[in-house]
Parts: sequence; structure tokens; C-alpha cells
Amino acid sequence: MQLSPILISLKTASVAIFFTFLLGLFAAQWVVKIQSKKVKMIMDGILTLPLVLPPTVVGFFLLFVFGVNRPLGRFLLHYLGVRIIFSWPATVIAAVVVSFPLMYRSARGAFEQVDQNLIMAARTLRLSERQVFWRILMPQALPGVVGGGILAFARGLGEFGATAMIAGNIENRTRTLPMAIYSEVAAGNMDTAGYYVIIVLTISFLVVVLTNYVSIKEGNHEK
Amino acid sequence: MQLSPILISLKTASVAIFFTFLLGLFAAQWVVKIQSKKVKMIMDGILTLPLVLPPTVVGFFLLFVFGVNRPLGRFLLHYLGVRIIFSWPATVIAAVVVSFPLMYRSARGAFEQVDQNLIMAARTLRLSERQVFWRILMPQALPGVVGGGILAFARGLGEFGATAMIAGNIENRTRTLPMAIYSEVAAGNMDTAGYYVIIVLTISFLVVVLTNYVSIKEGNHEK
Amino acid sequence: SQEEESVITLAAAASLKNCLDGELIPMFREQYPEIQVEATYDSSGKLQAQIEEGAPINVFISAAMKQMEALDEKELIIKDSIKALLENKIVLIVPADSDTFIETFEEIVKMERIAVGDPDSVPAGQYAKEALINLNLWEIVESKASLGTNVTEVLNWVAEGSADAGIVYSTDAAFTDKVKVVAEAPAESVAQIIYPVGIVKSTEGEEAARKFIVFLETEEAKAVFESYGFTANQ
Amino acid sequence: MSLMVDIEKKVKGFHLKVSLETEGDYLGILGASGSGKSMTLRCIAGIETPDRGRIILNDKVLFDADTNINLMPQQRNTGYLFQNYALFPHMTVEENIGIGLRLPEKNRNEQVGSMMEAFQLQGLGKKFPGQLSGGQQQRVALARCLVYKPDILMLDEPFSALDAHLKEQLQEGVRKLLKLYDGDVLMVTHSREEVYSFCQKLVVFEEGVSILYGDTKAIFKRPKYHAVARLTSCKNISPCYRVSDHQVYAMNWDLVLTSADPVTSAVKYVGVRAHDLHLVNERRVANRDNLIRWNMNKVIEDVFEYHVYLDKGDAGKAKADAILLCKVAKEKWNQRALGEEVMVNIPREAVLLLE
Amino acid sequence: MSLMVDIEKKVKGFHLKVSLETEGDYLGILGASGSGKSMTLRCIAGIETPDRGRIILNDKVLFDADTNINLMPQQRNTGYLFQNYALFPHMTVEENIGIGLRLPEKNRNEQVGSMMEAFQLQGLGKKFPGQLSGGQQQRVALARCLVYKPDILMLDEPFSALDAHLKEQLQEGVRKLLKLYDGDVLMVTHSREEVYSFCQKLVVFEEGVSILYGDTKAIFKRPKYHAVARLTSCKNISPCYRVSDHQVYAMNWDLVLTSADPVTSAVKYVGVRAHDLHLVNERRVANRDNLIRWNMNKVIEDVFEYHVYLDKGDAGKAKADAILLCKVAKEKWNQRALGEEVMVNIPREAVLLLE
Ligand SMILES: Nc1ncnc2c1ncn2[C@@H]1O[C@H](COP(=O)(O)OP(=O)(O)OP(=O)(O)O)[C@@H](O)[C@H]1O
Ligand SMILES: Nc1ncnc2c1ncn2[C@@H]1O[C@H](COP(=O)(O)OP(=O)(O)OP(=O)(O)O)[C@@H](O)[C@H]1O
Ligand code: MOO
Ligand SMILES: [Mg+2]
Ligand SMILES: [Mg+2]
Repeated sequence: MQLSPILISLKTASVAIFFTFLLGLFAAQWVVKIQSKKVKMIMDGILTLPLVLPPTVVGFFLLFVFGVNRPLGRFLLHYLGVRIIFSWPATVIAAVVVSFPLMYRSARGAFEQVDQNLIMAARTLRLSERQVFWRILMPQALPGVVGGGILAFARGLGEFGATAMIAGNIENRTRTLPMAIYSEVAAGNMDTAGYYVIIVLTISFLVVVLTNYVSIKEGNHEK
Repeated sequence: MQLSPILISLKTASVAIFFTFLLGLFAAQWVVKIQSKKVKMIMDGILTLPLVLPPTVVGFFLLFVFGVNRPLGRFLLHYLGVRIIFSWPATVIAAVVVSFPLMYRSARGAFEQVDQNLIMAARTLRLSERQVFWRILMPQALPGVVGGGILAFARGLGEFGATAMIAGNIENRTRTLPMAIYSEVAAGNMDTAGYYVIIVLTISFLVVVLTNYVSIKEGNHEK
Repeated sequence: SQEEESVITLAAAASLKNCLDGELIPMFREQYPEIQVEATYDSSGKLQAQIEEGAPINVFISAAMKQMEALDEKELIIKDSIKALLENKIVLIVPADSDTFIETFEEIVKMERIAVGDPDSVPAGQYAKEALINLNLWEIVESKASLGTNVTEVLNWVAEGSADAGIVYSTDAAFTDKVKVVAEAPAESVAQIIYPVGIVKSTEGEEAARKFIVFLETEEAKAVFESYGFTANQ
Repeated sequence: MSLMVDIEKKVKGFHLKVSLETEGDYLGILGASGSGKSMTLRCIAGIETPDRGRIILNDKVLFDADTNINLMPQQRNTGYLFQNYALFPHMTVEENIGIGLRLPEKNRNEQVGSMMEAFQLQGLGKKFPGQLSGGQQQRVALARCLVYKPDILMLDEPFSALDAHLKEQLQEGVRKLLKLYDGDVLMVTHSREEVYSFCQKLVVFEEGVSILYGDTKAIFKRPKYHAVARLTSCKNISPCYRVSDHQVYAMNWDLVLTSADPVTSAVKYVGVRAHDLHLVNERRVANRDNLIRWNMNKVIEDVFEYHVYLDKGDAGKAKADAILLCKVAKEKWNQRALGEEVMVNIPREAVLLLE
Repeated sequence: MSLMVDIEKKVKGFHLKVSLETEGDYLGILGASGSGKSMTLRCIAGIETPDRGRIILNDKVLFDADTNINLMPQQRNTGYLFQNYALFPHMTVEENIGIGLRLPEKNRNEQVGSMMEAFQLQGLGKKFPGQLSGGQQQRVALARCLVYKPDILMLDEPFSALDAHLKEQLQEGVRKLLKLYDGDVLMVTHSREEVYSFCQKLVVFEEGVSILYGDTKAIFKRPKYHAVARLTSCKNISPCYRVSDHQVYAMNWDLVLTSADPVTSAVKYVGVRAHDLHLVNERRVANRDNLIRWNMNKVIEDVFEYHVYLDKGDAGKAKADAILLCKVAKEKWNQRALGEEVMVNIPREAVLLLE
């Protein structure tokens, strides 16, 4: 058992949840605001997609997007000198893409449950749309949003298929915990795999508990 | 391209969402009701776990639970004559286990956002706890619950790792769409894989749109 | 001698992880401290796709010629660097505690549940299919086979008794004592199973990569491979 | 300081059609439940969008369907007290009040503090709305509106959930606070006394339409419409027809009443407020117009007065609408000559001719 | 038909301590905002759990801290009108009203229909609460409570959001409906008139404690406590000290007042209701007790009366609490001898001695 997969996974999951959280929130509030019901449904469908595809397939897509011979990959490589494939950022990209729908959907449900009167009241109190979002909508939707965040974090932490595809499985660089588990299992080292599993479980358990703790404290005005 | 993976996937995802939905709802309302904050957090942690493990690892666990040499597997085989592994029900079990946390967490967030006064009012109006749940809590939490349902369905439809592990990949029996996609992609048959992908996307898209449609109609009392 | 530091990335079939990570890479590092080896292990098909998409890989060890040839066709591999490195065998395995009594490869058809790697994506499955076709058994087997998406799956299905028998590499069978090898595929039924090695083009560490391949072909490296169940190719 | 509203809006089963204007006066809005009062305020605040028309506040066009102007609620600078308060449940009382004040913390705290004092909310600053009583919530909501000094203040039944004592104190307090700023005030209320004492102008709604607009006292004096008379709690109303230029025949009561105002052809109802039926002593009546000697039907005691129900006594139990209600101070009632018969007089001026 | 409540409950910063009892009477609950009225009702309904004490309804123990009895709200058969209505937003008006009726559909529809009629909700049956006005919501909530025929009906300010006309109609309607069932009724209200006309018994809350319980009329007559006098809208209250067995000196007003009741040592305040200051003509005063000749400070016009503020006129502008408010019928005021000075008389019975 090694330390590096743990550190890499923690780093990846933390950075990923940061992006997923923000992207998910903004996608959610953007979709909630769309007036046309049709457009809304279509956007919703599209944003939920990464969830229905097996992660490996998502990984393939990502590989095709970021491949050095593909437009985006070439652009990144030639103009910014960044090669995504097999780099650590690729683990983050994979985690973000795969966990995004969880955050988006949870946040959307939570936003839709918020009492519209409060939003209106905030507007008449001259809060800017941004303030309305951060100070009223978000806190009101907190349970749902936190729930989505936990889901997304956990999913990012456990992400494997897409990560393996675009980030590879390089020790000290892109080998995350799930990948280490996979490698050990594949190599028949069930004991080591077991330790890694316990570590993944412990981390996610701690995160769930901590998040609950924080959001319960936050929410203690509701008796 | 074959028809059977499509049919099998549809069947699996539908049956799975049925169980996931109910289990998730009940787990959520049960956890919401727990008085002790500690127990609550711990239960929450445990119920969220299947999400953080790479599905393959979840598959391993399931294999160890239902394997014919393991107590439960042996019991099922010898006393009920049911062999779970490699059977179609195994695809359902895999999908349920993997998608459960999504349903549970979304439902929990949604339930927590419901105005407690309404619950109280329903109680004083002598609605039984069951009625309170189905007629007040559920409809009020609908956006979040539907969101969770969509997530869970999509996840079930896309489930691959755990399914491969306990249900195998037997044509006409347990080969689901994701499995077919994976095979084709891995074999480099991008065209066939592409068709399957389009089918998965279409199905999940239709479901998302339909669900949205239904829940928007349901919810049209909120102007 | 204070040579320039260099890093090579090795992409190898997952079945090689134990012997490479566990022994060969440390041995190589001892001899060439200035060369750092980073390794990634996955199924050969995936590695192939990754190389095609420009993953920064220097050395590729595939579990079958197919992937190497495909890459070679696309001119992604330095032609003269491709070498048959190792040989593996496919074997028929049953659960260790199995009381079914079969002795030959052909008897696989007697089993109810058979686990084979997916021929489309898993090299071991490809070879198994080839052998079974040559033995005129594939049609029967296919109808009751569960096609694993990787070798690990196949191995575990058999180890857990979920499948009554399976076909895997002999090296995989060595991972666990929960399965026992019943028979090797008859020699005439299947082509030699070659693990080729090659250097990926347009990379910077070509020199170091060559050193690594040379090292893999040394006698001491071959001894290690053999201790893991491979046959070093002569 | 002026507000001009002239809008229409249709929602399922309801048609709002409002036009009103103020010039710095306090405008009361009176209307039956469901007549569109709140919806009108919501249109002005920018929470609902009218289908047609215009809203102009102090020369600022808030809404104009013709030129497609529709300011965001944030740009309108209106203060709106929601009928259900709409306090933010996740913020303390202090935070609720101060939320939109863009001031340095110290100044904000000061302003919030002085508001809390003005509304007797001291000591509740750290509580959350869920921990407050109904009346406390209402006061917080009121304070939250007022702290902004909006151009117009719209109060949707601001004092409805308060006890008598507190209500008076707060009315007094609000009156004082309102003096400090010279914006318009719109106030929806069901309290006759509140309108009368707070608002110089009054607009009356009936089924979505603003049917009457004018000086409060004038409207109380001449309600003009049946609905307005009812809303200003005229207890006795009967259909009637014209008898002469200054006389009508009240059908329910079988009475001819003499009025000060001339009877036009539009007059369809006649009303008399319960307080305007004056108990008299026959010997000392100067004006014999509208002198009625009826039977006591029942007497209900209120705090300072008796509610005396009168009927003609001719046919056993009188029909409900053939009864006249008369409110008499206890003192006066006790001084009357005892007996089943009661004599009352209705001054000509108190005979309300209604359309 | 009886209710016995004797409970204590502590929440952050608030201590509820209530004991009250009824025997089939309608019990009014009067108390300042935040004094624990709603919380008491919530304890009875089973929504909040008291820390100590007992609640017994018709011999059924709903709650007993000693024996650990705590019935579910469902088992208590209480009807509770939430102060904020708590209508189910996802159900139509009909569904809201009929939700808990366990009857065959036809019967249910009938009952719901008759309730809707009684509360003038016809035509709104298919609307959702979000589409209703405030008053309409309140009526739906009221109908929803009443349709169950609960053992006890607890109304938390049931008529607060209604216009004057509708309020009276509904009060009348509710009164009639209530006659059909002989349960207890608890009613929280801020309206003096409502308490007076609805409730035979009255309990008064002050800061969580039920300080006075008794017959409504008796309490209005002898409020006993400063707080009670205020809540029953006694406008003039001053600290005082005892002068003799039937006389007190009112400090704010610098007056000696003669009372009918004997002055005990507990008496600390004296109060006079504004309606009890009777305008008199000096020549015709029989009783010269409490005869006051003060200056007019200001006069405010109300619908039927003038609010006349009196001060001693001795030192320029009088302090706010040295002023006496006197409410005079317009008619009477207009008949008075004109001049700056006003003469009023306070009957001995109207001098309220308060603790
Ligand atoms: N979204 C909606 N859809 C349909 N009808 C609505 C909607 N919102 C309000 N209404 C109807 O519009 C009418 C006016 O409502 P509004 O809230 O303005 O009444 P109000 O005058 O404020 O009454 P109250 O004094 O009872 O508060 C009501 O009849 C109500 O049923
Ligand atoms: N959960 C809580 N935590 C802390 N304090 C609370 C809580 N709930 C209520 N209170 C306090 O208890 C007191 C009584 O509240 P209650 O709602 O019973 O008042 P009320 O008499 O009904 O007043 P109103 O007439 O304004 O409705 C208030 O001071 C309130 O701030
Ligand atoms: O890892 Mo492999 O290429 O499936 O044996
Ligand atoms: Mg309203
Ligand atoms: Mg209350």
C-alpha cells in the first residue's frame, strides 16, 4: 500500500468538487430560469447525459476531445503547451465531467423547491440578482445543494472508468485510489486492494459526516 | 447492432428504478426522522457509500455476497433454487445498489426542504403518518424527488462495472447496452458503439423529458 | 557518470503489473539511476486508444500482437523497435474446490457456466475464441459464455464459483489459489501468444526507452518474467 | 411625489383593471377579500407583470406596455410589505432587516438598531423568524421595508396580526416614521378606523376593478356604491326606489326615507350606518324626518355599546334583511324609557344613496 | 366538554407557563404579541411538546409528563387553525378541505361543498392556494378545520385578514356552525369586540404566563392588572397611590379619582377607558365625583366619534403621558358648549384599579 494514490485522490476530488459545485450550481440556476419549457427540458436532458453513459465511454469521448490530433487537444498543446492526456489535470476533468450531472440535478431540484415569495421579496429589497442567488436562493436550497455536493464529491472520489481513459494509471501522477484498487485487484492483491477500499470509504465517510455536521449547524434555525 | 441489449437495458433500468425509488424514498424519510444527529450522520455516511466505490469494486462486494460459496448465495441457491450471479436479476441488483445513493440523497435533501408547518397541519388534520408521507411530504418534495429519480434511472441505465461483475456479459441474457457499448468501443467498432450510444442517450433523454413534463404538469399550481 | 535525467513512460498490459512494478522496474532503476520509469497498466485495447490519441507514452507492452500491429499501421511505433518480448499461454481453469472432474481443454463444453474474456476487447478472450473455433467448440461455448470485460473479471468469476470454468492466461491463474489450472490450450489450436514490446514514435526519451527494452531482454529480466508464469521469447 | 397606475391583467378566472393616482397623500385601498388589492401592489412592486397599461412613480416609468418598459423590482425602489411577511427563514431578525442596506457595518447596525427599537423588537435581534410569534414577524417585516426609505411604501395589511395595544403604538410609531420621509404610501387594510385615520385618499376595489377613488372622508360620507357602503361597514342596506326628489322607498324595511342629497335615477340602494340611528325621546324630537318606532328584536352587548336589532314587529319573526341594526352607547340605552318599542331618528344626511 | 391545561415549556429565551380550564364555554385568549398564545395552542394540538404538566381534553389525557403520555397529533382530535394557514400548496381548495375526511366520495363532496358555501368559497374549489387572496386562504383554512368536527377547535386569529363586511358575515357564519357542534373553542384574537362577543371566558397571557382567567365581561369590567387593561384597550393608565379606601392619586394626571371598588394595597395603577370619560354640562351634573375640567389638546376625527385629547393646560405642551384620551360621539361633541375647556365626568364604576 502506498500513500501517493491517497494524496492524488484527495487532491483530485477536492479540486474537482470545487469546479463541479460551481458549474453545477450555475447550470442549475440557469436552467431554472429558462422560460421556454421545451428548451428547459432539452437542456436538462443534455446536462444529465454524462450520467447515463458508462464512464469508460465518457472517457473515450474525452479522449477524442482532448487527443493531441483533435482540434481542442491540438489547440491546447500548440498554443498553451498543455497536454491534457495522462496528466494530473485529466483526473480532475474526468471527475468533473462524471460528477457534474449529480450536482446539477440536485441543485436544480433544490432551487425549484424554494419559495418564490422569498425571491420576490429579496428583489423588492433591492438585492442584486447575484445577492438574491447567494444570500437567499442558496441558503434556502442548502439541504438539497449540500446533498448534491456530497453526491458529486463521492462520485468524483470513486471515479475510475473515465479517469483511466484520459489520465492513465501512472503511479505518483495519475493513479487515484480507485485506480489503485483496480490495479491491485487486477494483480490479484486482494489485501492491498482491501486497504485502499477502506481508505476510500473512510474519506468519503468523513466528508459526508463533516458536511452533514456543517449543514446541520448552518440549518439550526429550523427547529 | 443488436436489439437484445436495448431490451435488456430497458427492462433492467425500469425494474431497477422501481426498487431504487422506493428504497431511496424510505431510506430518506427514515434518516430524516432519526432524532440523534450522530446516528443520522453515520447512517447517511453508510447509505452514500456505494457511490464512492468504483462500480467494479461494488461489483466485487456483490460477488462476495451473492457468490454461490458465500452464505447468502448458498442459501438462495440451495433453499430457493435461485442463482443470482450471471442471471438477469443480477443486472437489477447491480443497478439498484449503484443508483441507490443518488435517490436516497436527493430525496433526503428534498424532504428536508419541506415546510414543517405543513406536516404538522396534516397531522392535526388526522392524516396517518403514511398519508402525511404520500399526500403531503412527497408532493411537496416532488422537484427534488423527481430529480433524484432521474439521476437514479440514468445511473441505472448507464451502470456497467458492477453489472459486469455479478451479472456477467451474456448475450440475450445479461448483456446490457453499456456492456455492448464497451465491447464495441474496445473492439474499435466505433460505428456500432456510436449507434448504441445514440440509443442510450435517446432513452435517457426521453425519460428526462417525460419526467420533467409530468412533474411540470404536476407542479403547475406554483405559478 | 552524471548523465542527463530522463523519464520514460511505460504502458503495459495489466497482467504485467506485478512483475514490472514489483521487481523489474526497481532492478532497472538500480542499473540506470538517471532514468526514471513511470508505468501505467490497463487493458491493451485501452492503451492502444490512448497512444493513438497522443498519450505521452514511450514504451508499450501489449498483451497481443493485434494492438501493436494496429499502432504500427498508423505509424505510431518505431518499426524496428517492435519485438516479441514474452509468451503467455491460455489455460482452462476451474474453481479450486470444484468437484467437477474435467481434464482436457475440450471438456469445457461440459460445463454449464463458462467465463471467457470478451474476444472483442480482451486479448485472452480473443485467443480463447481462436482456440475454441479451431476445436469447433466456439458456437457451443459462446451460447453459454459470459464474456468478461477484463481478465480480472473472468478470474474472479471462476474463483467465486460463479462460473464453473474459464479460460485465462496462465499468468493470471497464478494470481490466486482459488482456481486450479486443468489444462493448457492444445498447442495446435492457437497461435503463439506473444506480448510484443515497441517504442512509441515522436517521443523524446527514445534513447532511454531503448535502454529499457534492452534491459527487459537481459537474462536476469527473463528470469523474473518466468517466475511470474511467462515464457520469455527466444 | 406621485404615483400613477393604470393597468390591466388577466389571470385564470380573474380580471384586474385598476387605475389610480396619488400626489404624496397616503392612499388607502379597501376591497373585499379577493378583489385584487394584493395583486395591484405586486404589479407596482414588479413581482407580477400587467398585460397592459402604465405605472409611473415620481416621473419614473416603472412599466409601460406600449414602449415595452418593465423595470426590475430592484430598480423600482418600492417598499412592499408582503401579506405573509416573506421573512428569510435562514437569517436572524437583524440580518433580515439589514439585508439590503449598502452601508458600512457600523452605520448599518445603527440603522437596524433604531428600527428594531421603533418596532419594539429589542432583544429579538438574534432570533430566527421561525422562533418569532406572528406579530413579531409582522413587525420585523415592516421594519425591513421601512429601513430602505423607498420611494413608495406599500403595506399589505400591516397591522392585522397585532394586539390592540401594540397596534395603536405601532400605528403611532409608523405614522411618526412616515413623517420622516416624504414618499407615497399605499395601504391595504380591512380596518375602517385605520383607513380613516391613516389615509387622506381612498380607492375601493370590487372584483378586480377600482370602482371609486377620492377623498377618504368624502367617500365615507357618500359611499356612492353598494359595495363601498358595505366595505365601510354600513350595516343597514336595502334595495330602494325613488319616491320623490329627496325620498326613497326602502323595500326591505317598508319605509320611506328622506335624504339630504337629491335622488337620481341611478340610485338603487339606500343605506344607514348603525351609528346613525339615534335613539330619541318622542317629546323632544325637533326634526321629525325619518322617525321610526320599531320593536326590539334582540340586543347584544358589546364593550361600550349595545347592538340593538329592530324589526317592525308586525309578522312574528322578521326576515333577516328586514331588520335594522342600531348601535347605541350603553349610557344612552340605559337612560331610555323602558318598553318593547324603541324610537329612533335618522338624520337626512345619514341616508346614504347608493348605486 | 372540558379542557384542562397546566403546562410549562422552556425555549431559548422564553418560558411558557400556562394553566387554564374550560367547561364547554368559548375561551378567548388575549395577550401581547409574543406572549405565548400560539405556542400554547401548538402544545394542545401536539405540535410542540411541553416540558412539564398535563393536558386533558374531555377526560382524555392528551399529555402527561409524569406518566409519559404524549398522544400523536392524529390521536388528539383537535382542530387547529394555523396562524399562517398552512394550506397544502399542491392541492386545490376542495382537496385541502376534504383531505382528511374518511368518507365515500359522494358524502365527502357534499360536506366539502356545504363548507365551501358556508365560507363563501363557491367557484374557488379548483384553485390552488397560491392563486387565492389572503382572505380567501384564511377562509379555506377555517373550513378545513371545521369540516372534521374536532373535539376542540383552536382558532389562531381566524378573522384577522378579512374585510369588515366579510368578517361580520363569517363571524356570524362561524357562530352558527359552532352551534351545531358542542366542542370547546379556543380563540386567539386581538380584537376586543371579537373576544367580547364570541367568548364567555377569557384568559390573558403576559410574557408566557397566563395571569388572569375568568368571565369575559367581568374581566373587561375589572381588568385587575395593568397588562390586562392595556390589552382590553384601556387608553388611559397612570401609576397611582392610595389616598383613602375609595380614592387614589393618579400621578401622571395629577388627579385624585374616586372609585367604586375599595383600594387595596396591591393597587399600583389606575385606568380609565376613553369611552368612560363622559362629556358633561356643568349645570346638569348630578354626581360631582371625578369631575374634570381640562383643556383640549387636539381632536382627531374618526368615523363616528372624535378622539379628544385633554391636558391640564397649565404648562404649555403637556407630556405625552399626562394626556387623557376621551372618545366622544360626534353628535355629542357638536352639541357641547364651544370653548377651549372641556368638562368630563368619570363614573366611579369606570375607575379601574390595577395591580
Ligand atoms: N396565480 C393566480 N391564478 C389565478 N387566480 C389568481 C392568481 N393569483 C391571484 N388570483 C386571484 O386573484 C384575485 C385577487 O387576489 P388578491 O390577492 O389581489 O386579493 P386581495 O384583494 O389582496 O384579497 P385579500 O384581502 O383576501 O388579501 C383572487 O380572486 C385570487 O383568487
Ligand atoms: N422555536 C423557538 N425558539 C425560541 N423562541 C421561540 C420559538 N418559538 C417561539 N418562540 C418565542 O416564544 C414566544 C411566544 O411565541 P408565540 O408564537 O406563542 O406568540 P403569540 O402569543 O402567538 O404572539 P402573536 O400574537 O404575535 O402571534 C415569542 O416570544 C417567540 O419569540
Ligand atoms: O489487461 Mo489485459 O490487456 O485485458 O490482459
Ligand atoms: Mg391580499
Ligand atoms: Mg401567534
